[in-house]
Amino acid sequence: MALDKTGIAKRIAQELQNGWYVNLGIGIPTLVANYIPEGIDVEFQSENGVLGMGQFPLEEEVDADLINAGKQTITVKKGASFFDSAMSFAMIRGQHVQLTVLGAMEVSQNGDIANWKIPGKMVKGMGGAMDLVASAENIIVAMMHSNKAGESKILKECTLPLTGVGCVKKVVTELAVMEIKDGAFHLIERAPGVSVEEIISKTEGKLIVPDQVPEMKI
Amino acid sequence: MALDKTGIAKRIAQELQNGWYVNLGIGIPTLVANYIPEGIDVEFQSENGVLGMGQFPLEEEVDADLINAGKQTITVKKGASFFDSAMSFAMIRGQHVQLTVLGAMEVSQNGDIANWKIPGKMVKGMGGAMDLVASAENIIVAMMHSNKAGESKILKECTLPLTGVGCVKKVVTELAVMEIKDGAFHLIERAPGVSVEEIISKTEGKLIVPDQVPEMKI
Amino acid sequence: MNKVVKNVEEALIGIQDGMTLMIGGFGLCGIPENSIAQLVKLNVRDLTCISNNAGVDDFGLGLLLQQKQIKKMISSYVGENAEFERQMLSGELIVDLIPQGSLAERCRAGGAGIPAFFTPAGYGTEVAEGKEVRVFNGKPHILEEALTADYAIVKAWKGDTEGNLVFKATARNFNPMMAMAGKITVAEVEELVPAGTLDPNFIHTPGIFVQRIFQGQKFEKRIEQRTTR
Amino acid sequence: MNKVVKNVEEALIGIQDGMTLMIGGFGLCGIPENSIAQLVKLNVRDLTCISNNAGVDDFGLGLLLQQKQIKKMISSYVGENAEFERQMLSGELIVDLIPQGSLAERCRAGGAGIPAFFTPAGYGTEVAEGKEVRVFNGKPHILEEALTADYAIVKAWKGDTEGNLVFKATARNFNPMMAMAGKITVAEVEELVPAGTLDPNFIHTPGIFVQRIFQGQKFEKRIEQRTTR
Repeated sequence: MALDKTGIAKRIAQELQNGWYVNLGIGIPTLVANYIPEGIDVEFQSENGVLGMGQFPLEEEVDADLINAGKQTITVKKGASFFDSAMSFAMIRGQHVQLTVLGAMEVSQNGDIANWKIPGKMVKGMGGAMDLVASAENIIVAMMHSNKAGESKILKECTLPLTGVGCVKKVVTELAVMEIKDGAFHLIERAPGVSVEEIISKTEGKLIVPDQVPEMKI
Repeated sequence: MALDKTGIAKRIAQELQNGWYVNLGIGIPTLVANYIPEGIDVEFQSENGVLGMGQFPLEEEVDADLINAGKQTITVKKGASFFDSAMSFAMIRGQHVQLTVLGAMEVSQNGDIANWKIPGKMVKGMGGAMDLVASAENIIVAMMHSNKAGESKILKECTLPLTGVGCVKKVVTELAVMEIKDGAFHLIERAPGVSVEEIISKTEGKLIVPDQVPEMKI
Repeated sequence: MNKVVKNVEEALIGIQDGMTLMIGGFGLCGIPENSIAQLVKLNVRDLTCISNNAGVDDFGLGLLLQQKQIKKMISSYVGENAEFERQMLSGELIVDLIPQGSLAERCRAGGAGIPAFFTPAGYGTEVAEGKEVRVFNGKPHILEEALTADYAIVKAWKGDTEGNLVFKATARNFNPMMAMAGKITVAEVEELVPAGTLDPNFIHTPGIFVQRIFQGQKFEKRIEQRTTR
Repeated sequence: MNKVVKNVEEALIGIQDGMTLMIGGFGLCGIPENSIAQLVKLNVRDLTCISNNAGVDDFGLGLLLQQKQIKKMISSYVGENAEFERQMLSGELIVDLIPQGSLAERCRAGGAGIPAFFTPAGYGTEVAEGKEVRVFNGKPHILEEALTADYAIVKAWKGDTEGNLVFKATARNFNPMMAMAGKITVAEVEELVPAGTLDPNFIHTPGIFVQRIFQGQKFEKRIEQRTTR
């Protein structure tokens, strides 16, 4: 059965490694923080200027001066730090953040990502996404395999304006975990009960399928 | 009579304008801080990372962690701030410091300055001087008119490796105050009792001498 | 050096039609509320505003958009504002969208006398159009130029009479870099204290960058996404 | 994330002959004394040291020069050190002199993922030799590239177990930028405190930049120019 958003977040959380600083985008990526594996110590950075984000505040803890990049009120853990936007992106651009997880509207088989603009329609802007994807060593995209019209978002080439080129290393959808390398998606896991055939049929980009495709363990 | 170092510092202090942030180099320039005119409020920046320098400390106030760019122990005034070297030179390069006063080994008639190196002999390095001279809108050089061998240091062209090109606006020596513009030194004041002839004879660079050359008022 | 002005009216003297303004804040967090209200009152027009976001419809820079005072916005993210989207799609408003890190760094560069720098952000995207590309360490980068403004208007938590500023939590965001990049920098603060009150070790923005400072009359501090557990 | 190591021995594990090290401090102010002493003990050689100054004959980096452990110095000012001058003039030591502001900015750039930037400093001088010149706003600038190091070794006043650092007065100087630019950054601190002790609003160097932290055993804090009134 295809994963729900929580399932995608749980699967991505398995990628976390001890000692990593991690930037989580808005939406599904934010949920990853709820499923940090036992024994793994990571710190969350938010590009508006905080390191060491904690959980959401209790009602009485809410502070208008303390938000994340999604403009949600947050708290911080012991050992947190605040800094300005130039310092924040120095961390990101300088590759001090080991993992970036973000959503996407389209991903292509050479690792291009489009997630900021639909010409003539949606013009919200890229925020920090272009800096993040151009800089991070590890970028995992959390997304749905297809759009509402049923068209694949796992493509040969992106059709929307790009956010970054050749940067996505891994994609986790409701159906599959795929690595991107050598100009192709490599299927490495499928969602529990989802068939390889379904993934193939919903993937427009070049998909390399090994003999054995294990099910994700969520 | 030619000025002594104190006299040069006093004359330069007359150039200070209310509200200016000022960077003083090592040597004579440092003395300028002792002669701030009545009613003039200036702040001193030192490029190692302090704004709002005060006087030298009392013996019991000495703090190894609090020095100026000449490595001398200092104190700070109320409203001072400390910052790192990148921020310090952001202030300087960004022209937030209104006046730089520094010494020189040679100055040329187009405003070039040499003060950091004597090839094969003195190789101390430029420190912050190259950033300061390349950036400051107002640069006043405090120097002696001639070297120990009696040769003019107010030149057509510098002979030593340059610190900066076309940047010096004003020179104050023991003999004269000169403005540099249009490729020439313009004599605007002479030291008390010093003749225009003496200044002319000791100036190798092109010197424009007006009909009247008032004496400095120290 | 005393930088104190009496009030927001005095703080914004000299702002005219057609000027370029930097406005601090991220979303509605750390924005100079009192100054924005005064800009609405002054009704200065044809402004170019450099600000990470454009506020919401009825708060922050949205207030200037409502009055059509803004000719051009230079921002990284402008969602959350329907009027903005309408003006942009209709062509009434010129919008220059910039990656957030490049925006921050371009402001800092403007204040720091660095006219241009290379960054990987935006390479291969429409942000890179017309910009020089150069490869460093095997990776393509684009050349981005510094930004400056006629006025930078920032909001701080505490400030002293010399213009030294301290920010609180994530309300710091773009304020320090913009403070560096204004020809005239105006700081509105929640609390104005005498020089010597703030610890010189812990000043976020040294007073050298601030020309005018005043204590804001009222801070609503609206929250965009009140999220609790 | 716990960054604490037991002592200076553990902190400098992995430093080898031929490596590039950044060493914080300005003159003898804010230098990592304990680490420098350990480098002498380790007797690693052929080092490239990036440091604003080269210490004095018998303190700071002068100790490494005495033992001829340094192959190349990248600095802005190297007076106050006769052995340095001797080695440089004799050609034993390679010296790359850089304007102080460019040195600071190049370290910051190295840490911030900015491979190169334009600065006016050094234009028309021998510093500009071989460097690209470009005019911005009518003023010529030169292109300077980022600096990074295998290890950056910095000294802070206080630090916590997460690697967050706070510096005192002008002992801050180059330490924060160098902390950003090290592949591995080692911080020696006067006082090591538990996470949560330092105010998150007033951290100079966030712990993300620091891989190893320890409390230095002894700080002599020698003064170069004791000047009193």
